[in-house]
Amino acid sequence: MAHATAADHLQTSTGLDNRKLLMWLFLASDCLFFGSFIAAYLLYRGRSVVGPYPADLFDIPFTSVSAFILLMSSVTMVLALAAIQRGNVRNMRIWLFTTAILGTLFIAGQVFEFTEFNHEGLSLSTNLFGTTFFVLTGFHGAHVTVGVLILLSLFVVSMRGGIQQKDSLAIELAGLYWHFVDIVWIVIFTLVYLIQP
Amino acid sequence: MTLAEYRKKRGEPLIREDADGAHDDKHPSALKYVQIGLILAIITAAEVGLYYVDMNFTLLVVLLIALSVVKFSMVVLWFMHLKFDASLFSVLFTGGLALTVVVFTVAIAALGGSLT
Amino acid sequence: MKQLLNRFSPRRLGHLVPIFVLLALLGLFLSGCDTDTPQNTFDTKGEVAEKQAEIFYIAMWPAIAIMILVLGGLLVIMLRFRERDPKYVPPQIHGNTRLELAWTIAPAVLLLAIAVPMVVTIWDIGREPSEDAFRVNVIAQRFSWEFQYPEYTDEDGTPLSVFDQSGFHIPAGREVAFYLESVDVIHSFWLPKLGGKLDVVPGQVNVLWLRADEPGSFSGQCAEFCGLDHANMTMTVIAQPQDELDAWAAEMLE
Amino acid sequence: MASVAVPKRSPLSEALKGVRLSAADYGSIWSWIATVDHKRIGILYGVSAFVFFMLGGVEALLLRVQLAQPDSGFLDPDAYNRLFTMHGTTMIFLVVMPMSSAFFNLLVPLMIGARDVAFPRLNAFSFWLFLAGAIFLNASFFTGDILNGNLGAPDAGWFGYAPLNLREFTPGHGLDFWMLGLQMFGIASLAGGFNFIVTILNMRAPGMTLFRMPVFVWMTLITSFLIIFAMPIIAVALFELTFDRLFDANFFNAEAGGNPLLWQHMFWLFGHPEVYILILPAFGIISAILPTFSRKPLFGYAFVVFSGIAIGFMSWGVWVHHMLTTGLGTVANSAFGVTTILIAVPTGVKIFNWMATLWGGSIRFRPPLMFAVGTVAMFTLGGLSGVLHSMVPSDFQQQDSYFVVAHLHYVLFGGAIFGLFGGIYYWFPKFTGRLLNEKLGHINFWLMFIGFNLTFMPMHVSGLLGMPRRIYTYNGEMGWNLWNQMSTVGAFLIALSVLVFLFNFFRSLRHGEESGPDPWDARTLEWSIPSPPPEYNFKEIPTVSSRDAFWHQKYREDETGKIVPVLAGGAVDDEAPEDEAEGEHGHGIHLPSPSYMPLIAASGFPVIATGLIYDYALVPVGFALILIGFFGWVLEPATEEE
Repeated sequence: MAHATAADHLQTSTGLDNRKLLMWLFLASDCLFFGSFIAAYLLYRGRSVVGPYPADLFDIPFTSVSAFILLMSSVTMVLALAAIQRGNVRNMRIWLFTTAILGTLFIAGQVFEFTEFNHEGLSLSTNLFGTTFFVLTGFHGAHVTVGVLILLSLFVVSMRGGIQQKDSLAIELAGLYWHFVDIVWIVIFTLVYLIQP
Repeated sequence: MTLAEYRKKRGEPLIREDADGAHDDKHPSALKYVQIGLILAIITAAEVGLYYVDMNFTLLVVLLIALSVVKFSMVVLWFMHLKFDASLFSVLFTGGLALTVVVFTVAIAALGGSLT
Repeated sequence: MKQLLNRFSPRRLGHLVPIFVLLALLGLFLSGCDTDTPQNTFDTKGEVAEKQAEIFYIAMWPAIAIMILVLGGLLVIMLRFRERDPKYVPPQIHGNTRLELAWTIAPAVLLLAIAVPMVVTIWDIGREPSEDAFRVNVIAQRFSWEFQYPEYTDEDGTPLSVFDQSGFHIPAGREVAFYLESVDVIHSFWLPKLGGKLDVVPGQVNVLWLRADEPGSFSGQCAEFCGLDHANMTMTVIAQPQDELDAWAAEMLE
Repeated sequence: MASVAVPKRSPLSEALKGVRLSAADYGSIWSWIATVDHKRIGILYGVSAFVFFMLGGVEALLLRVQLAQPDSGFLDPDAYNRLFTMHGTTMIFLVVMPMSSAFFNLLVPLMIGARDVAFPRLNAFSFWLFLAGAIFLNASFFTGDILNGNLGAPDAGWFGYAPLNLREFTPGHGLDFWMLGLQMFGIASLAGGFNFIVTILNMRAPGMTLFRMPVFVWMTLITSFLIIFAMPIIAVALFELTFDRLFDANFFNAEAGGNPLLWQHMFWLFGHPEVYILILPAFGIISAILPTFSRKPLFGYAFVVFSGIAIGFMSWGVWVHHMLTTGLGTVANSAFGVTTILIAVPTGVKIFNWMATLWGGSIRFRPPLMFAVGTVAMFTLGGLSGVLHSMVPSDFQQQDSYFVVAHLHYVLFGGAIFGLFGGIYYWFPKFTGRLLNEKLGHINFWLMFIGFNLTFMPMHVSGLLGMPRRIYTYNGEMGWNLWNQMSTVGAFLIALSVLVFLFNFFRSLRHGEESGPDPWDARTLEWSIPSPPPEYNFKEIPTVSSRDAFWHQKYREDETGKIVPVLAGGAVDDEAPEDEAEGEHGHGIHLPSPSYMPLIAASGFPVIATGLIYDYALVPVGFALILIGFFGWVLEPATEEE
C-alpha cells in the first residue's frame, strides 16, 4: 500500500513531486531576495561617512569557526537524509538533531557577534556599514532560525514515529532549505568578511 | 483517464528515471558525503589562510571568489543532489541565480559601485 | 437575440476610430502651433529642446503609420469578416511562418533604424558642458529653487544668490551649465521650451546644459513629485543678452 | 513544508479533523472562509478586486474633479497627494493583479484538466494574505482625522521614491501602512506564483503537453515566473524602507552616504516585470476570446507563446527606462533606450497575430469580442506611445509629464482592464450558469471605450504642453484647461459604464438567460463541463490529443476538407460522479478538505504589522498566530481520508 501511494504522488506531468518543485522554485526566488541585500552591502561598502568600519570590528577567526560550523551542519543534514533513505530512522534522528544543534550554535555565534559589535559602537543606525551588515546577516540568521525550527519539528515528529523511509521527502525538503541557507553563508562569508578593500 | 493509465496505454514509464526516490542507488554513499565535507573544510581553511597572506588585492579577490564558487557548487551539486536530480531543478535554480548575478551587477555598475 | 446583435454592427466601431485619430492629430496640431502655452515642448526656443523634438518626430511618424495600419486593419477586418451565416465554420488556419517572420523582422529593423539617430542625439546632448558655458548652481529645496551665480561675486567672494521664483536670469545665445543639487528630496529641473529635464538628486550633482537661442522668458517647474506643495515649485527663467545680464547682476549685488 | 504522516492516535490531529469537518458544512459562510476550492477562491479574488476597483475609481474621480479647473479648491494638496498615491497603489496591486489572480484561479485548473491547483491550502493562504494586506493598506485612511477631512493615507506616490519616503519627509503612519501592506501583498503574490507554476508544470491532464496548453495558461505561467523573481526584490526594498523608517537605518539616507537611487533601481527592477505581470494575463484572455468569436484557431500559436516568453526575458533588461532623467549617463541611457525599443518587437508580434486570427473568420460581435478588440486597439496606442518614450532624448521632455500618464493608462486600462472586462463577459456564464445581458454589455463597452479615450487621449496633449504629473493644481494660463476638462468628463463616463456593468452583473445573476455549458461554441476544456462547474470539475479527467481540445471533440474535417460538426460531439460530462468508494476504475474523487489554517496563518501578518507601527507587544502575538497556522496546516490531513 505504501508503495502504491508513493507512485501515486509521482503521477505528475513532469514526473516530479509537487512539493519538491515548490521548494526549488522557492530557492530560485530566494536567490533574488538575498541577492538584493548583498547588492546593497556591496554598493555601500567603503562609503560609510563615520566609523566603526568593518576592519575595526571583524574577528575573522571567530567568524571562520561559525562558517565552519554551518558548513558541517550541511554534512550532518545530508547524512540524515542518507540514513532515512536507507530506512535507518535512528541514525536519521541523531543527524537531524546534530544539525539543529550546529544551527543553534551558529545563531548563538551570530548573537554574540552582534552584541560585541554593538558594544564597540556599531548599531543599525550608526553608518551604512551597520545598516547593511546587520540587515543582511540578520535576515540570513532569521532563515537559519526558521531552519532550526523546521529541523526540531521534524525531530519531534520522528520521535513519535511519524517519519519512515517512505517519508524521506520531508527530510529532503528540509535539507534543500538548509543547504541553501548554507550556500548563502558561503557567499556572505567571502564577499562580506574576507574581501575587504 | 488518470495519468498513470494514460502512460500505461502509451507504454511510457510510469515514473521518470531521474525522479527522486526511484533510484536510490544513484545517491552517493554516506562516505562520499563525509569526503566532500572534508574537502569543503579544507577549502574554508584555505580561504581564511589566503585572507592573511599579503598579496595583490585583485588576485586575492579572484582567488577567494573562485574558492567560494567551488564550495557553493559542491554543496549544490552533491548535498542538494542537483547533479543527480531532474534537469528542471537545475534550470530553475541556475536561472534564478544567473538572473540575480546579472541584474545586480548591472544595477551596481549603474549606481557607480564596484566589487573591489 | 440576432436582431439585437445586428443593431451593434461593426459600423459603430467605424465611427470611433476616425474620432480619436482626429483627436490625436488635433492635439498634435494644437500643441505644435499654439504659442500661448508657456511650457509647450514643441515650441522650442533652444538647441537642446529642438533636438529632442526632432527625435520625437522621427518616432512619431512611423508610430502614426503603424497606428493607422493596425486600427484601420481592425476596422476592415471587422467589416469584412463579420458573421453572415451562423452555421459557417471558416477554414481553420493555424498560422503562416513566413508571414509571422516578416512581421517580427520588419518592426525590428524599423525600430533599430530609429534607434540610430536616437543614440546619436543622446551623446550629442549628453556631452559635458563646454568650457565657456555660463555656470549656474541650482539648489532645489522643498518647494522652491535657488540660483547661484559663481561668475558674479561680491567683495567677499560670495556668489550672487537669487531666490526670486518669478525671475532667474541667464544669458541668451550662450550655453548655460546648470549644476543641480538638492538639500532634501529628489526634484527634477525642467524648462520645457529650452530642453528636457534632469533630476536633482540629494548626494550627487547632476549637470545639465541648455541654450536659449533668443532672449525671452521661459516657464518651468519641478517635475518629480517632492511632497505637499510640489505643484507650486515653479520658476520663470529670463534669458537676456550678456551685457544686460551683467548689468542685472551688478544691480543685484548691491 | 511537506506534510508528514502523523500517527492516527494523535489527539491534535483528531481535534483538527473535527474542526475540518464542521467547516465542510456546505452553504454556510464558513464554507467560504475555510474553502480551498480554486473556483471559490477565484470568485473571492474577483469580488474583492472589484470592490477595490470601485474604491480606486472613486479616488480617481475626486482627483479629476480637482483638476477640472485651474486653481481649484475642491481638494487640499495633502488630500490630493494621498488620494493619487492610493489610486495608483490600489489599481495596480489591489485591482489588476488580484483580478488576474481571479482568472488564474478560476481557469487554469479547468483549462489544463485538473481537479484543483497543486497546493489548495497555499492558494487560500494567498488570498487571505492578499485581503489582509489590502484591508491593512486601506485602513491607513483612518489614521488621520478623517471626519475633519484629513486623510491618513500614504502620500509619497505609489512608487514611494527615496528619500521622500523617509520619516523625515513623510511623517505620519500612512506610509508605514503602505510599506507593510505591500509587503503582505507581495508574500501573497509569491505564494500564488509558486502555486501556479507547480500547477501548470505538474497537474496537466494526460496528453496536455506544454504546446497544447491554451495561451492563457502560458501567459499565467510566464506571469508567475515574473512574480517569483520580481517580488523578492520589492520585498527587500520594502524591508530596507521599513528599517529606515522604523529603526533609523540608513539605506536611503543621503546624509549618511546612502544613495537614494538604490530605491529606484530596486523599485523598477521589480516594477518593470510588474508591468508585464499586469498585462500578460489580459493578453491570455484575449487570446482565448478572439479565436472563439471568429471561429478560428489562434493564428501563430507558437509565435504568440514565444513572444510572451521573450517579453518575460526582456522585461528584466529595461528597468532603467523609468530613470532616464536621473543622470545615469549616456552609456546607460543608450543601452537601455535600445533594449526598450526592442521590447516593442514581441509585443507587435502578438498584435499582428491577433489581427490575423480575426482575418478570414466569422466574427460574432458579442460583448467579450468587443472588449477583446478594444484591448488590441487601445494597447496598440499605448505601445506606440511607449516607443516614443523609449526615444531617450524625447523622453527627457515626457518623463513625469501627463504624456506618461496617458501612456500608462492606455496600457493598463486600455490593455489590462479592457481585457479583464472581456474575460468577465466571456466566463461569467461558465461560473454562474447565466449570460450577462448583451445589450447592457454593448452599452457598457461603448460608454467605457468613449469615456476612456475622452479621459486619456487629451492627456497626451496636456503632457506635451508641459503639464507635469502629480500636481494638485495648475495655473489657468498654461493652456491646459480644455484638456483637463475633457479628461474629467471622460472619467465620469467611465464611472457610468462601471455602474451599467454592476447593474448588468446583479441583474443577470438572477434573471440572466441560462447559458448551458458552452454558450459561445468555445474551444478549450473549461467549456466541456457543466456551468457552473461541479466541485470536482471533471468527472473523468479528460485525455487531450490536440490544441483546442474541446473544439476537436465538436468539429471534424469531412472528405472535402470542409469543417462539419461531429454528431453528438461536445456532449457535456454532467452526470454526478459515482460514489467515491466505488468510482469507476476503482478511483474515487478525493477533494482537498476545507481548512481554517490558511486564514489563521495569514491573520498573523497584519497583527505583526500593526505591532511594528504601534506596539511591539503585538509582534510576538502575530508570529504565534503564523506558527499555529502553519503547524496546524502541516499536521492536519490534506484530503479526506481514504
